Amino acid sequence: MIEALLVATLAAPAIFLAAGFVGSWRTRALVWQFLAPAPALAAGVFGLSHAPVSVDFRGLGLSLTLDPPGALLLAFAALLWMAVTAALWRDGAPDARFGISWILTMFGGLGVFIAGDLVSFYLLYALVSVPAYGLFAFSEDAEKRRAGAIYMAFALFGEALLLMAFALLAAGEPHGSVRIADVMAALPVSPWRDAIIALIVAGFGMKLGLVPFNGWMPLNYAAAPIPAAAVLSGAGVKAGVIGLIRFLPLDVAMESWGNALAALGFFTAFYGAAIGLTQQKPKTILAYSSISQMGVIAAALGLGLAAGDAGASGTMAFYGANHLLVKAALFLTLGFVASGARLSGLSLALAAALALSLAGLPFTGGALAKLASKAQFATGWPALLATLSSIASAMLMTHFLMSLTALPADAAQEARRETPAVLIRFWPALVLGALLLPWFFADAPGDALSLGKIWEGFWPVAVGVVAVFGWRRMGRSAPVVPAGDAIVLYECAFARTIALGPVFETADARLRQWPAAAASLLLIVLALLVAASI
Amino acid sequence: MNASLLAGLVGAALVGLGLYGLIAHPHPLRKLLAFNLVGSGVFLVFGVVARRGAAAGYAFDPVPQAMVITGIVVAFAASALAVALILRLAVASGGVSLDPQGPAGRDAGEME
Amino acid sequence: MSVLPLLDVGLALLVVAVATWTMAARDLFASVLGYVAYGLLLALVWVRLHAPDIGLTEAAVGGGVTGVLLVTAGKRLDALKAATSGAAPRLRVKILAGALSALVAGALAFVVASLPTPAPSLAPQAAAAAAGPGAGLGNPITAVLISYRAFDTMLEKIVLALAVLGIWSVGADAAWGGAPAPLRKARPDGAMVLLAQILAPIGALIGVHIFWVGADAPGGAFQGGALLAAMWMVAMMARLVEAPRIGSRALRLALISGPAVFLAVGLAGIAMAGSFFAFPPAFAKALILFIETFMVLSVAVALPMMVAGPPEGGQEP
Amino acid sequence: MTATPATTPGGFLLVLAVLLPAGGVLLSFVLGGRAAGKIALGLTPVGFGLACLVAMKVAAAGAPIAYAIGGLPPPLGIALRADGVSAVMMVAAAIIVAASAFYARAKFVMPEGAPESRGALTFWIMIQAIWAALNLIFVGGDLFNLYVALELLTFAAVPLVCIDGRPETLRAALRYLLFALFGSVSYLLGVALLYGLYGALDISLLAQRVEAAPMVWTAAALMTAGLLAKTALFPLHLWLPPAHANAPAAASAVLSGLVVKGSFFLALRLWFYVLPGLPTAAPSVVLGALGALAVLFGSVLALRQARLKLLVAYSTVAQIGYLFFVFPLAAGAHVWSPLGWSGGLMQVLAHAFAKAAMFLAAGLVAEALGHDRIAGFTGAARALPLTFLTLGLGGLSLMGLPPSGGFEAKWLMLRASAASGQWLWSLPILGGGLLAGGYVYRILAPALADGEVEIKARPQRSREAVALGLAVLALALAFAPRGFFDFLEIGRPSVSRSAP
Repeated sequence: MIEALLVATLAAPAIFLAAGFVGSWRTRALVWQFLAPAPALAAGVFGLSHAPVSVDFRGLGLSLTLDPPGALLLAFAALLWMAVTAALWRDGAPDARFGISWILTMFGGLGVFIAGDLVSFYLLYALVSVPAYGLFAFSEDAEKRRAGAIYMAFALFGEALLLMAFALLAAGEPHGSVRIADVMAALPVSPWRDAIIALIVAGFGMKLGLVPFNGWMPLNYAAAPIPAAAVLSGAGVKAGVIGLIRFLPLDVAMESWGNALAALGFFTAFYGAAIGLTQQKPKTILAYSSISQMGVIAAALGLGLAAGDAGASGTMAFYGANHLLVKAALFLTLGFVASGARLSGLSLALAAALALSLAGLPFTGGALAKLASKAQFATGWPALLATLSSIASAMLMTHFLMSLTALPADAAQEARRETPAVLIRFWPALVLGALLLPWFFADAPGDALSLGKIWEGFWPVAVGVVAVFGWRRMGRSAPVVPAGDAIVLYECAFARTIALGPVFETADARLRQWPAAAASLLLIVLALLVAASI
Repeated sequence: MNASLLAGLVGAALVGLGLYGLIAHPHPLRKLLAFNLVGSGVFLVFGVVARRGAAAGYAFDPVPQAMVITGIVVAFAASALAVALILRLAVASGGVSLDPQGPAGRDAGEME
Repeated sequence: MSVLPLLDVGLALLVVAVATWTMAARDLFASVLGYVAYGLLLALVWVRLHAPDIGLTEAAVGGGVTGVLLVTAGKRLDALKAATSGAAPRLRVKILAGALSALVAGALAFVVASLPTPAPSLAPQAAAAAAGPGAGLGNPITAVLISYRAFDTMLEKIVLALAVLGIWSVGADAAWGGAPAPLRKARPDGAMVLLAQILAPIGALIGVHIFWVGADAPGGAFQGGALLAAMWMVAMMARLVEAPRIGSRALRLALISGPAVFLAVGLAGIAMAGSFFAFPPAFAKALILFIETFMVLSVAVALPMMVAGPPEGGQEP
Repeated sequence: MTATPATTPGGFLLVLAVLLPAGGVLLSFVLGGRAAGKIALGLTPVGFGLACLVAMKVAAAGAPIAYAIGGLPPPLGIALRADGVSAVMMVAAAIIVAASAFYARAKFVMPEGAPESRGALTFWIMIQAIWAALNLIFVGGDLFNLYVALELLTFAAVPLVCIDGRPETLRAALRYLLFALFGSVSYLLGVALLYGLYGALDISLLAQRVEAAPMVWTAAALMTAGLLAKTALFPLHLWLPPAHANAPAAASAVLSGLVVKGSFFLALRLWFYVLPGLPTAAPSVVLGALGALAVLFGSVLALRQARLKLLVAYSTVAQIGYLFFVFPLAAGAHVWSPLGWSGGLMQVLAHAFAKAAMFLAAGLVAEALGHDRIAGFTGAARALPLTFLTLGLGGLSLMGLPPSGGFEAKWLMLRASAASGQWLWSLPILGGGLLAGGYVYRILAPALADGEVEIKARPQRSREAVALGLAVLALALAFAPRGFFDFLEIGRPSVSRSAP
C-alpha cells in the first residue's frame, strides 16, 4: 500500500510531464494536472498516522522513505500544488517553457520529502531548484533576467556544496550504502564530520536564504508571477528545511555546531526583518519575511542539534508546514487586493490574521507553530530571542499590510494579471484553510487555547503592530536598501572576477603558440620522469 | 665503445636536434624535417635494440627491424600528407604560418 | 680491426653534423638538401648495424622519395612566394628549446647506454617459428612483416592508402577526379629524357629483383616497391609519363590491391589454417609471394601519387 | 589478464570488428562516389552488432576474450584482447559513428548521377577508418600494433578537419598533424625502450615483467606525453579548438566524442594495465594536476567564446581534464580505486555521448540560423525546440547535474576523492561543474528567452532526433545498474601481481 503510494508520488508528476509532450493529450493533461500531487497528499496523510517506513528498490538503487516530518511537509506541499495548479491551467495552455518548468519543479518539490538515498535526494533537490528558473526568468525585463541569473548561480553553487557533502557522507559509510539512514548513522564517527556539517549548512542555507546567502530570494520573488512565487516560497523553500532535518545529526549533541547554527539563524531572523522593513514592494517584503522565518527554523534546528534533541525535526516540520501555507496564501492575498475586489471588514481581518499568523497571533496556525517551537526556545536567551523575533515578524507583516494599501497602479495591474481568477474568487476559503488546517495536524492544539498562551502570543504581536504605527506616525522613513541587500556587493565581486577572463584568454593564446606548446610537451616528459623517480 | 652504443648515442643526438627544431623553427617544412630527424633517431634506438638482440644465429633481432620498416613507411606517409597541407595552406592563405597572427584566441575565424 | 671503429665514429659524427646542418641552415632549401644527404648517410649507419633491409628502405625512402618530395615542395613554395612563416623565435626561446631538448636527449642517451645485458630478444622464437608459420622464408624480417606481425603490415598499407586519399582531399573541389600537377613544370632537356629512358627500366628490374629475393635475402616488398616507385617518378620527371587521373578506377584498384589482397588472404586463413592471418605450411611461401606482389604494386603506385600531390586544375574556392 | 589464454572462444569477433570497417575503407576507395556512403551506412548496424556480441561474450565469460592473430601467441605474434572497458567503448564508438554517419547523409550522400565529390568520399572513408582504428585501440594487446592504430586514427582524423578547405581549417589540420606526429614518435620511442628492456610488447606479458626502473619510467613518460599530445590535454591543446570547431558537425562529433578518447584510452592501458604494480602515485598527481588546469582553462575559455562551436570545442578541452582525475583516483588497489575507475570511465562515456550530441546540435543550429554566434540566439529555442533540448540535455551532463552520466561520473569521482583523502581533486571537479553551468547558461538563457530568429533552413526532424538520441543516452547512463560497473572491472589487473 504505502510502497504504491510512494512510487505514485513520483510517478504521477512524471506521467503528467510525459503526457504534456504528446500533442493530442496536452490539453487534457493540463486540465487534470492538479491531480498529479494527489498520491503525494495521500502518502503524506498516511505517513502522519503510521510509523516511519522505508522502501528500497535495489535494482534501481532507489530508496524512498516516509516519516512524520517528511509526511507533514509532503501533505501540505501537495495541497498547495493542487490548489494552485488547478487554478493556473484554467486560464488556458501556458507558455511551454513555463509549463515544463512548473511540472518539473512540482516533481522535485514533492519527491524531495520522500527521497531515502543520497542520489535520489540530490536529483529531486536539483529538480526543485534548477527548473524553477523557468518560472520567472524568461522575460524581456532586465530585472527579471538579472534575478534569474543570480538565482541560477546560487542554485548551482548550493548544488555543488551539497554534492561534496554527499560524497563525503557516502565515503564515510563503511559498507558503500548511500541510504540516508545509513550514511547519517555513520556521520558521528566520520573523519570529515565537521566538513560535512559545514557543507550541509551552507548548501541548504542557500536554499533557505540564511545570511549571507539571502540575496537571491527577494529578487526571485519580486520577479516571479504570483502563482509561481506562492509555490516557490511555500513549497520550494521547504526543500531546504527537509534538507537540514534529514542531514543534521539531530540525535547527537553537537554543541558548538548547534550553537553556531542557532546564532546564524537568529541573526538571519532579525536581519531579514530589519531589511524587510526598509522595502516597499509587497513581494520583496514577503521574501524578507521568508528569510526571517527560515532563520527561526534554522535557529531552532541549531538548538536541537546543540541539545541532541531529535524532536526538533518534528516541531520544525510543523513550523515549516505552517509557513508553507501562510506564505503562499499571503502571495495570493497580494493578488486578491490588487484585483480591486471590494475589501470588506471581514477580508481585511482575514488578511491581517493571515499576516500576523507568522508572528504567532493567537487562534491562527502560527500560534500553534510558535507553541511547537517552544520545545527548542524554552528558556534563557533563546526564549528571549524567539519573543523578539515574534515582535520583529509582527512589525514586518504590519509593514506588508500597509504596503498593500498603498499599492502603485502599475504594480497592482501586474499582480492582477498574474493571479488566476479562481484563486481570487476563492481567496477567503484559501486563507481560512491556511489559518485553520494546521489545527488538525498539531500535537496538542488545545494547549494553545489556554489564557496564558493566548496572552503570551498576543502581546508581542501587539507590540510589533504598535511599533510600526508609531514609527509611521513619527514620520520617520526607513533608509533605502536595495532589494537583495548584499547581493549588490556580490555582483561587484563577480564583475571583478569576470574581468579576469581576458587574463586567461591571453595566457591561453600564449600557451597555444607553437613554441610554448612544444616546450610544454618536453616539460611534461621531464615532469613525469622526475615525478616517477622521486 | 661498440657500434650499437655509438648508434644509440647518435639516435639520442638526432632526437635532441629534432626536438630543438620542433620548438624553435617557425616554418612548418622545417618542423617536418625536425619530425623526420626525431623519427630516424627513434628508429636508430630500435636498431640498437635489434642489434643487441642478436641471437640464435641471427645477427639481429628481426622483430624491431621489421618495426622500423613499418615505421619508415608511416613516417613517409605522414611527411607527404604534411607537405600537401603546407602547400595548400600556402596557396589558400598566402603564408604558411602555424601560429595565427590575429587577436589572441580568435584564430578559428568567423563562420561567415 | 682498429679501422672499422674509427670509421664508425667518423660516420656517426658526420651524420650528426649533417643533421645539425639541416636544423641550423638559414636557407630552407639548403636544409632540405641537407636532409637528403642525411638520409643517404643514415643508410650506411643501418648497414653498420647489420640492418641491410632497413638500409635499403632508408636509402630508397629517406634519401630518395622523401628527397624528391621535399625538394618538390621547396620549389613549389618558392614559386608561390609564400614565405611568411611567422616570426623567428626570440633568443631566450631558442635557449630554452636547446636546454629542454638537450635534457631529453641526455636522458635518452643515459637510458640507451643502460640497456640491459644480455639483451632480451625474440630472435630465438623467430628462428623457431621459421619452421612453422614463416615456413620457407630465409629472410626473418620478411617473415616478421608478412607472417608474425602481418596485422601491423596490413594496417600500415591501409595507412598508406589513407594518406593518399588525405593528400587528394586537400585539393580543390573543382579539380576532383583530375590528375595531379606534373613533378616538373618545365620540359626536360634531352639528357634527362635519355637518362630516364635508360634508368627507369633498369631500376624497375632491380626493384622487381629486390622484391623477389626479399623472401630469403635482404629486400622485400616495400623496398622493391619503393624502387619501382622511384623509377616511375624518374619517368614522370622526364615527362615520359604523366600522373594518372585520381578518378581512375585502375589507379584506385592498384592503390588498395596490397592491403585488400592481404586482408582477403588473412580472412581466408581461418578456413585454410584455422586462424586469421595464418598460412597453411604447405603453400605458405606461395601465398606470401602472392600477397607481396600486390603490396609491391600498391607501394609502387602510392609513393609517386603522394609525391605528386593533390589533383590540380579547377578554380580556387 | 594473465590468466587469459592466447585465444578464447569468440575471440575472432575482435579481428572482425577491426577488419569490417577496414574492409569498408578499401571497398569505398575503389567503388567511390555514391557507393562509399552506402557502404559506410550499411556497415554501421553490422559493426554495432559485432560490438554488442563482443560485450555479451565478455559478460558471459566474466573474463576478457582474446585472439592470437595467425595462431601465433605473443611475444612473437600479436594478440587482441577485449575486457570490460574495451567492450563498452566499442559499443559506444559504434553508436556514435552510426549516429554521425546517419546525420551526415544530408550533407554527404550524393544525389543519383552526380559526380563523385571530394568532401563526400573523404568523409565516408575517413569515418570508417576512424572506426577501425578505434576498435583496434580498444582491443589491441600489442604496443606497436597500437602505434599503428594511433597513426591510422591520426591520418583519418586530419583530413576531416580541413574537409571544407578554408585557410583556417587547413592551418588547424596542419597544427593537428604536426603536433600529433611528434606525439606518436614520442610514444614510439617509449615502445622501443620497453622492447629493449623486456623483449616483448604484449601488454599482459609486460605487466608481468615490468619493474620500477629508470628506463621504465623514461618509456612511460615518453609514451604518456605522446598520448597527451594526441588527447589535447592542457597545455597541449593548441590544435583542438580550431580543429574541432571548424570541422563539419558530423566530423566534430566523432573527433570530440571519440578520437581524443582513443589516445586517452591508451594512456589508461599504459598506467593501469602495463604498470599497475609500480608506485605510480607521483606521476598520477602530475597527470591529475594537468587535468585540473585543463578544467579551469577550458571552462573559462568556453565561457568567453562568441561562437557556439568554439564554445563546445573549449568545453571539450575542459572535459578532457576531468578524464585525467582517474589517474590519482583509481591508482592502486584500495577500496576506493573501483569508484575512481568507474567514475573515470563514466566520464569518458558521458562526455562522448553528450559532446557528440552537442556538436551535432550545434551543426543544426548553424545550418538553421546561418550562423552560430551566441549573441544571435535570442528566442532560437522556440524555433528549434528539439535542437536546443539536445544542447540543454548535453549541457546537463557537462554540468554534472542529475540525472546524467556526467553527474554519475562526478559523483563517483568525488566519492573516490573523499574516500582516498585526496579531497583537493574535488575542487576542480566541482568548480568545473559550476563553470560548465555558466557556459551552458550562456547558450540556453538567451535561446529560451523571448525573441524572434530568422530560420534560413528548417533542419530535418530525423537529424534532430539523432542528436537528441545521443543526448538521451548521455542521461540514460545515470541509470546504469551496478552490474555495469562490475562489467567495467572485468579484466582490470589487480595490483597483487601474479607470479610470472
